[in-house]
Amino acid sequence: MTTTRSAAKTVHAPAFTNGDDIHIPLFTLLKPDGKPYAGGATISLDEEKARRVYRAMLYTRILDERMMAAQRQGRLSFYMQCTGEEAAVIGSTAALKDDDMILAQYREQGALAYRGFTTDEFMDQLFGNERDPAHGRQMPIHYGSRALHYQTISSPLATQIPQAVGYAYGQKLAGTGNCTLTIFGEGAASEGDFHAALNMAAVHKVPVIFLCRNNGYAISTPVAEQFAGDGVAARAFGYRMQSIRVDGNDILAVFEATREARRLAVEHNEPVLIEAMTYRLAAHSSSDDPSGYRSKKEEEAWRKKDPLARMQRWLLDRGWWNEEEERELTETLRREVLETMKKAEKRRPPALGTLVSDVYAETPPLLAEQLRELEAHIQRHPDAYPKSAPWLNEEGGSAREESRA
Amino acid sequence: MTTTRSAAKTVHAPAFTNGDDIHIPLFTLLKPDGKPYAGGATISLDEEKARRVYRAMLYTRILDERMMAAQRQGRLSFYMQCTGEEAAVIGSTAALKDDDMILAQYREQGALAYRGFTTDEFMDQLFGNERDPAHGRQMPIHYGSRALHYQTISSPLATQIPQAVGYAYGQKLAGTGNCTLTIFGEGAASEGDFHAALNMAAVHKVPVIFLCRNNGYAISTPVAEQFAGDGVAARAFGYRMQSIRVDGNDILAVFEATREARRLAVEHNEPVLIEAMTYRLAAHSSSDDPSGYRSKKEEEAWRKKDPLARMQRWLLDRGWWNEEEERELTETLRREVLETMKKAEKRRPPALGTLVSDVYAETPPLLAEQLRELEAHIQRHPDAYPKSAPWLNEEGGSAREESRA
Amino acid sequence: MSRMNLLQAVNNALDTAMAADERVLCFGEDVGVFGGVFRATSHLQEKYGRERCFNTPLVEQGIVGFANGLAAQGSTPVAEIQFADYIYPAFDQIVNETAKFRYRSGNLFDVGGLTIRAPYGGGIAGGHYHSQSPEAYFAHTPGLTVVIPRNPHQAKGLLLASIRSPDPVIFFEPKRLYRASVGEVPDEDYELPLRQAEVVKEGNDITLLAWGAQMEVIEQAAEMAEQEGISCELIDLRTIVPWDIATVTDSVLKTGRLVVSHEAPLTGGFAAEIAATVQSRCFLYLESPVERVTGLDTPFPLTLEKEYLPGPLKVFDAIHRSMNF
Amino acid sequence: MSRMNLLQAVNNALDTAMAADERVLCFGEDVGVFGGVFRATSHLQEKYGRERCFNTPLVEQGIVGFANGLAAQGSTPVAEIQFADYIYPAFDQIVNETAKFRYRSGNLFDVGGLTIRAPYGGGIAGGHYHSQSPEAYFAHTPGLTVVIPRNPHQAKGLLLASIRSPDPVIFFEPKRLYRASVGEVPDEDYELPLRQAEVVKEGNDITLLAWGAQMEVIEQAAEMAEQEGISCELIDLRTIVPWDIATVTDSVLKTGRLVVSHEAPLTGGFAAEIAATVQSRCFLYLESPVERVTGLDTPFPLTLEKEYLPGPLKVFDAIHRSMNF
Ligand SMILES: Cc1ncc(C[n+]2csc(CCOP(=O)(O)OP(=O)(O)O)c2C)c(N)n1
Ligand SMILES: Cc1ncc(C[n+]2csc(CCOP(=O)(O)OP(=O)(O)O)c2C)c(N)n1
Ligand SMILES: [Mg+2]
Ligand SMILES: [Mg+2]
Repeated sequence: MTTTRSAAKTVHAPAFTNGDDIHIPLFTLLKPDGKPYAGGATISLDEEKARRVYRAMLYTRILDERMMAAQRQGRLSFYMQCTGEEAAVIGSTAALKDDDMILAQYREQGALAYRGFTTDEFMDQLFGNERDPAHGRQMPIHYGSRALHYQTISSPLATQIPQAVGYAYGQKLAGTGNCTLTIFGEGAASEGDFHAALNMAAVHKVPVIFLCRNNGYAISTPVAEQFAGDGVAARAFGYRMQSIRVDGNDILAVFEATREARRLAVEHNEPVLIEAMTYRLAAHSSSDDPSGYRSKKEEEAWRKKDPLARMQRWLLDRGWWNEEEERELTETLRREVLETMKKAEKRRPPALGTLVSDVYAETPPLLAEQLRELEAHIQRHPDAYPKSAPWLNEEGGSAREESRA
Repeated sequence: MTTTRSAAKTVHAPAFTNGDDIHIPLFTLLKPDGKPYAGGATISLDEEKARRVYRAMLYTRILDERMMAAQRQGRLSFYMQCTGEEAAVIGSTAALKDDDMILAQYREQGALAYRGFTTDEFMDQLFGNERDPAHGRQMPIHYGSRALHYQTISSPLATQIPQAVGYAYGQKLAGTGNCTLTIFGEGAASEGDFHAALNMAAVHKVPVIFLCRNNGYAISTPVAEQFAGDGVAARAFGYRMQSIRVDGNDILAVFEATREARRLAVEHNEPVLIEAMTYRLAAHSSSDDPSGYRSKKEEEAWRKKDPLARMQRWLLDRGWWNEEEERELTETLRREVLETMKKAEKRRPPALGTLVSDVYAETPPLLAEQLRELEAHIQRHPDAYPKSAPWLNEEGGSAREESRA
Repeated sequence: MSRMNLLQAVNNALDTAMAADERVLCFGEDVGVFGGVFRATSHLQEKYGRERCFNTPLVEQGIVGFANGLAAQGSTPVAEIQFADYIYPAFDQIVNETAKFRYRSGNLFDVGGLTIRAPYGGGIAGGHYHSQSPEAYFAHTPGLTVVIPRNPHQAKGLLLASIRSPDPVIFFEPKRLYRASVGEVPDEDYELPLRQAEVVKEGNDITLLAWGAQMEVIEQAAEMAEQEGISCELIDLRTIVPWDIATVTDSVLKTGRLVVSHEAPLTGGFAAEIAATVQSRCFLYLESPVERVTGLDTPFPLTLEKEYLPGPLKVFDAIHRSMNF
Repeated sequence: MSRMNLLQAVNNALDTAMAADERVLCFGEDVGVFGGVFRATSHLQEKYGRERCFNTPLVEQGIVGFANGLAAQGSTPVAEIQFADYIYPAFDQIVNETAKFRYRSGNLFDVGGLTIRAPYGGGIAGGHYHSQSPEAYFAHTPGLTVVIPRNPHQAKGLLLASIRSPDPVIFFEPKRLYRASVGEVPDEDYELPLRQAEVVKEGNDITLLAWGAQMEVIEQAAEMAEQEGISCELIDLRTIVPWDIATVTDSVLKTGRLVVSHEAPLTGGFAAEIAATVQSRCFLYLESPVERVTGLDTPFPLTLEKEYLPGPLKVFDAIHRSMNF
């Protein structure tokens, strides 16, 4: 029985090492000016997919701008931007099959945009109205889509990482040739669940891709106070897991790395850790003001590395995109987002019955009773409950929800 | 802002690595036959300390044999042996200052033996009698000693690892030049608390030594099902932490490695991870039977690497020990353990009041009331409570405990 | 019918579930080759292979996180936590994830397939960390179902029902009864209803309510009381949440008296919920206050375990208090 | 005296504690330079240096584990958990370690110096994961003290008392009041007693009991009731455990009626413990059942938050139910 691979080699002086001699290079294909590096790997992103990717990136950028503005106008309670990280999120998603499962953190709306989440779907969730499939139960940006193989976001950090391992284990047994991608921040990677997940994935050999968006900050906490190690990629050695560090603002590098990771995962059941080096260009969320903890100068430096601009230049160079298309699409999307938002914010709130449905597959008597009492209470004080009272009588109370179930 | 050390170096092809090219050597000084390797590091263990170490190793071995026998005879409810791992535990403890703090897992009674925990103290805890400072509240082997700077054992695995980091942080601020040693199994290193602890220690630069006893098993689970990586030492790279792998059955290697680790910790506030390669020669605990999950052959192979025998040969060779001393000490210790046990098992159980003291610094009224009701209840049914009823009247009920407080 | 102990009944239920549905998987610390430290998963790896019954690394938060993901994927994971005392590292995965999975997604995703098994409870000289009864923590968490069997017949029928329930279930097994409780168990596949309390014995003067290993205790107390002519109605709650209020209140409306007993500490234990509900729903019918006979408000002790535990005599005393109020 | 909001009072208490004793340390996610996402630790790093006020990596189990160790060493850590909803990854460190540290060692070691602060509660459009009130989980854990202030004056006095208490304290701050609750706060160092409820207003007909942000709610309900001539006695529990049973039962013995309100779900919430205890100790004096006005047995919702929450009108209705029973 050997308990380690390298225990055989012995030394007779106490030599400590902290791994400083291990160097993890940064994989990149596109220069900041959008030109590919000479002698780089073959680029397998074809025109159709490239346009789909770019469209999703642009969509995400526009959505984020509009919705942050809406939040500032007080129309929306909360928002989080993907800005600056579109390549990491969308490039990796594009390298998957569309029915591979994604378990993301919260800043990955680009993945949904790429897969075809409609503006209506975004808006209904953001406004928590009666068309939101989750019935306005969660804060804005907690999207989910069964049809698009994207698990509903949950706020507690890192919980999705071991879940992704379990999901992928199920996929492996099912034998459909699918894999799971889980995306998380470098801050979330400090949680115990991260360690649990990577270790289990390596031991049980599951087709999972761990994509860490190392964007420099966890809210206000810079990476230097998050870990002392060489980023997150270096942790893979501890689990004997394949890993790679990529320029997260380089759409081609992210795409190629994830493509290869997917091959390792699906063909060899090798879990893979990808660390995408990027930057959160916006505030952490609409509740945050980064001026308290980082400099404009630093932000500016990263703004120059904008992944969207870089991809655009590459596309333009190839003749796969032109300025006219850019203008038109930008305008169309802006209008679409704005108009859809206007409709969504006016839609009714979810029916009262949705307060208690889905807690269990079948609502227990006590909870049903709580709903009935609540209805009676609201009927006694209709003015105090403008969101639910108006619909109660009209629709026969909880009947409205029950008819859904 | 750079978010990693090595991000500067770039490559243009997706190169994955799992760290297989990193080799962690095994540090060893003593050959299995007790002869030092030629050209090995200087041995700094002097005669006095060497004898103290060996005495503690022998004591631990004898204690374990006797107590396991007692458990088999039904005199003790539960027991866990250190057998096979005495060098890892005692060698590391010996390299500390005696007032450095130790937070151990449960299989480290050797550390206490080395520091001078008396046989009475061992027995009073094992039998949970009225002299046990923890009042028979915990299962056997959950020792603790304030005087000997050894935190009371708690069964939940790995919880002590981040605690050790906090303890060491406090030591650093206090500036006494002390450090903290935390010892745990390779199984416990899978817990989230391990990751939390190593990361925090590296970020906050605290004088803590993490000593992992990699003894091949976590109960029945072999290391191959515990992790896929190169042991536990390899994880240190992910935190940029100094680490070393030592032959855990080689007292000199463990001692020298820990000595150097302590220097790094105390002089440079560098946390260190030591992986001691060893083997749990006995069953996991008195409740376990390893024949269900490992072979006699494997056990035999490791029995030949017995750390006690190896140290003994080295001592004999140096003339620091002789067979006569061995015989005498063995006999003395056996007798001491046996006689002390006989006294301890006859001692009274803890006073009833100890059931409720120490939950809070000052017992809240409701809890005091619960004790009074319990006393009244026991007085109504004295025959049903042979452990507490006899003393209740004699000693004025809870007064006995209150007078302690 | 076969005679078996509670542990064998659990094993039999797992075997039955795995044989009936290949999506059922069993895993946890030491559950593979070894069959679990108590041997609840004995021979399952042999029979169903390493892919369906396996050891996990030693990390409860990972086990439950993994199980949540597997359940979301459509598998039917039965995860073992070696002792209920060690379920807390997984508390976040259970309380923030498992419990809210369906609700937060509007039923787009659910982990209804998940069952978490864990031996729980005292009486085996286990001290703080091998004796706890943490059911009340989970009972305060909407979305969870908590089930506790009292004997081998229940263990099999309730575990099978739990595994197949469309909701995630935490299944606590009274480890003190693993070998001590022996009885006839049908060989075939059967389920006992969740969310239903069982009236184990009818009576008129007082209702005694408990679950799991504590059922034996109230049965013994009832015997003592019957000798004094006090007729006891005995109820086994079986499902702690969502609990069967109607069966309990119906009984109390009849008897006018209630004693609830559990091993967990008094303050915030599930008996509090029962007492609060019963005083509200049976106010005019209660002849005396609802009595709670529970562990003390302390960690679980060792040497004085018997003193700590709510044994038959303590329940008997409570019956007296209730009858003579 | 200075006029400040609850957040400033917390900050002031931390400042006071750190100035008075150099063993006091404040840390957690984003508490360093940034001063915490709510700014409860603003300027503390500037004033006391990076060694005494600092960011931690994002790992709650590590934060509390580290804090346990620091407290055992003799320091006085005040650890922040960014939201009470994220305290669960630390549940094991709190429930199995913090709570049992002194007991299991027979007072050889203790973590009495530890205080864990966390913003809690709803009313800020936070949905499932920024609104929870988890006090009942901890209230079922002997060894823990749980304290909740209702206004700036209390926040400072109770937090200082918590930091200096010989027992570990979980201090939940009602985040809805962080800026909304403003009042006069003494500039000097002072402590308010732990384990003591406060009778905020005397009354004769009915007792209303709550804590934290819910105090405002019962006050509003009381005003409505008073307009109908119902005289309400208002009690702020302040320390959830160990709780002040005597103050509560004294009041109920006088009024004969009790309404308890909290935001957490009904089942297994701390109101259950209060109702269970009161029905037992005031049985013959109760004119009507103890009423519980609480959150629903669901995860915390978003759009229909108002419908979920136990607002003044719900308490008012409960007062009516109780008076007209
Ligand atoms: C368990 C948990 N702890 C704390 C938080 C609060 N929180 C939300 S986001 C965040 C920072 C996350 O940083 P990172 O993982 O790097 O992701 P990024 O925001 O940079 O994309 C924190 C601390 C949370 N949501 N969950
Ligand atoms: C949190 C937790 N989970 C599970 C257990 C049960 N348990 C006790 S010892 C053990 C194995 C530990 O193995 P390892 O850390 O390698 O230490 P060793 O026994 O080999 O010294 C397990 C699973 C526990 N005590 N705590
Ligand atoms: Mg980040
Ligand atoms: Mg081991």
